[in-house]
Amino acid sequence: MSNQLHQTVVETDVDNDFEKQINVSCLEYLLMELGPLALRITDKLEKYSSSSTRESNGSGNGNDNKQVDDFHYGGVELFQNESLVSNEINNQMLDNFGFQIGKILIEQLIFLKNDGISTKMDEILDIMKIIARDVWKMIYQKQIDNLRTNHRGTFVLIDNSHRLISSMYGPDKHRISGLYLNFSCGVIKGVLNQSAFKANVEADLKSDGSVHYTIVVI
Amino acid sequence: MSSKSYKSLSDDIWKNRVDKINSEVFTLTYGSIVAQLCRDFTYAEVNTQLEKMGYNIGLRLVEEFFAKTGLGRCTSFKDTSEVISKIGFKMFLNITPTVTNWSGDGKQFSLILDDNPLTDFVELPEDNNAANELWYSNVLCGVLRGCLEMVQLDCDVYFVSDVLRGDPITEMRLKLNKFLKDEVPAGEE
Amino acid sequence: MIMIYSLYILNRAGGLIYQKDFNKGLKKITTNDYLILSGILHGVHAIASNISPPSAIPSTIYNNPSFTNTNKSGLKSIETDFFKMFIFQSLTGIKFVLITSNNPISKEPENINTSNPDSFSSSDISINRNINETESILRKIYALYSDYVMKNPFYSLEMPIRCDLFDLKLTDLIKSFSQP
Amino acid sequence: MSYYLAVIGTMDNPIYELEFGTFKQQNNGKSLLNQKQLELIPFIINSSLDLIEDLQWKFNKNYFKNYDNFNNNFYKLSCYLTFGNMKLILLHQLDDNLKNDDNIKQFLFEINELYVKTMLNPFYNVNEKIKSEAFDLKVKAVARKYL
Repeated sequence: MSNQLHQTVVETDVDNDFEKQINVSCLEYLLMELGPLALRITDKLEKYSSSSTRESNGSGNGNDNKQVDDFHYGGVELFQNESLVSNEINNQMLDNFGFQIGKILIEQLIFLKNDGISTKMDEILDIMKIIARDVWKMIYQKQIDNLRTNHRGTFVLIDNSHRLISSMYGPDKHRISGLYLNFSCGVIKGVLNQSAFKANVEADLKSDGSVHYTIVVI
Repeated sequence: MSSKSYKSLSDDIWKNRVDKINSEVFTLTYGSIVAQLCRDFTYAEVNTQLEKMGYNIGLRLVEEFFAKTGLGRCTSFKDTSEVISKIGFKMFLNITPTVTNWSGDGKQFSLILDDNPLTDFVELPEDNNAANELWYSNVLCGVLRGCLEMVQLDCDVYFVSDVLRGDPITEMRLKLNKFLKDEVPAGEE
Repeated sequence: MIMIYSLYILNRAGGLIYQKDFNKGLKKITTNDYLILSGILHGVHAIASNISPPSAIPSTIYNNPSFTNTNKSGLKSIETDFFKMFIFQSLTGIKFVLITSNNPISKEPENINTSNPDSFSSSDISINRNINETESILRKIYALYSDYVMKNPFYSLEMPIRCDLFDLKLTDLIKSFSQP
Repeated sequence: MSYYLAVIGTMDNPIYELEFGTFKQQNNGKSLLNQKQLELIPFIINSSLDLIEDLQWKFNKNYFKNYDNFNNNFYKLSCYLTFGNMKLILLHQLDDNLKNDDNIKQFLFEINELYVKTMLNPFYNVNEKIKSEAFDLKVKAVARKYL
């Protein structure tokens, strides 16, 4: 679709509508802990279910006794656990965290932006602009760098530097960063869902470190 | 340092050295974490998970705290209490809890949180267990425990009451178990 | 104008978790030698603090916000005819070792303070304006460490640091100090 | 003067309902709706939802004043659509003495604000019934201001 791509320049527009302020670090630490947290939850849930199935078939895997939360402090040995990281439950969970947040954020943003005069927003491009500009700014303190569309229901949001992921290094980068990208995809889905659009959202980490979110409206 | 100069130091840090954001996304993110945990686990387990998450944050956040404040080791646990409330809470959450209820031996005190950005808009689920068992803001306990451990203070940190549960005040208790003198990095004194 | 050659970061046990050369000048040694050097520095630092006479350690320096180096009685610097080595230690026990040329410092302290967004300006607090340039660089490196290593979700505490963003910011920082 | 507020979810499910009276002219906010009316109103509101749906597509607006009536035009229905397509419906009387239109719009707008704040509660799920007493009090406080 490259020839038909139309580029939309994302304008700068910073609204400071909310009142209470905190240190941005608080949010950064929280977002960062989402990964390990999801892994710990998944591990716990798996243990619950595996302990019940084990009783039924009478055989146990020795590794199951190893408590995932007894890790060395810092908590990221969890990321080395491949089967845990690729477990669908985490990804679902992070997607869901994002979804919940996206749903509420958009409602808030619209509310604060329009003084309640008109909340109708039928153009999906408007929603995309809000995601690229306002939603991203609220969560990641930066805007999406580039928004493209073929005007037929496909949008590509390009983030040149995802704070959590761009600091990563090494061969595991792709595997692990998926956790955090699921969160971002969830946010986009949440916003769209609340705006009455259903869409498939996929994130792709490019070799130059940029993240491409491809959104296909159903 | 006197409590007054802690205040002016923290005001200065908050004004000049902290990137500020509106608290909503933070509050929302934390809320969806707690809500998710409550769906999957008992409230006791939720408390544990929140504390654990906070602990991991604390281990890291402590470096930012020292890098940005330039503070050295506290001279006493009393001093520590002032630093936590007037500088720590202030520079991260922009609140200054009151330090009070010192125990006779000077090893325990309480922090009273008049304002708590984590709980804005939150109402606990109607079932009675939540109001009796869930410590919604338990992440804060973990953060403090993690930070203090990194400066060789072995502490217990826990909530005593929470306005979310219908209590009149929100009170955190800090109890110093041991100052791990042997683990203090060499060269400090 | 001093030249910054190299930075080592040592974890609390004295293990080398980061080593980077910024400017040519120092000879390379083997990885193993870097590890040995770190271990020795860590050891000498500790021993130095053990043999310090207790009465000589200044206590007023505590809580001086312009002075985050909690390395008081340990090995602080090594000087040869060809380089200077400074050891900075955070309260959490992380050591930052900076190796520079040993030319005299030419920058005015005032300049450092105004160009430094991280400097303290509160009037209530007496500020030690006499921070030397190295101390100021090390303080900023510590800030970068807290921002870009500690906030990397994939970094395990005490383990070797491999963070693109940290490398990048560090290089920028060193460059800004190297420019005349 | 009596009012009846209903918040209708995205699946036409009522998630909140409250009857109250005016607070103007030393009134105490008690509604004068009788039992029979109270039983009828939910049905009236429900059957008006199709109307809103039609209007919504026709006019691309989010506020519809007096879009339907009840008791031979004695009661009117006005509706405010939130961004997430929740319907905030107010049953009210016409009153020439009041700047009724503006006030009703303002009232519904502030109810929307309350609703957005409710959404911020992590334990609240969209389309779930709002049961909190605090919400009742807040609605009444808004009513006191405008109705």
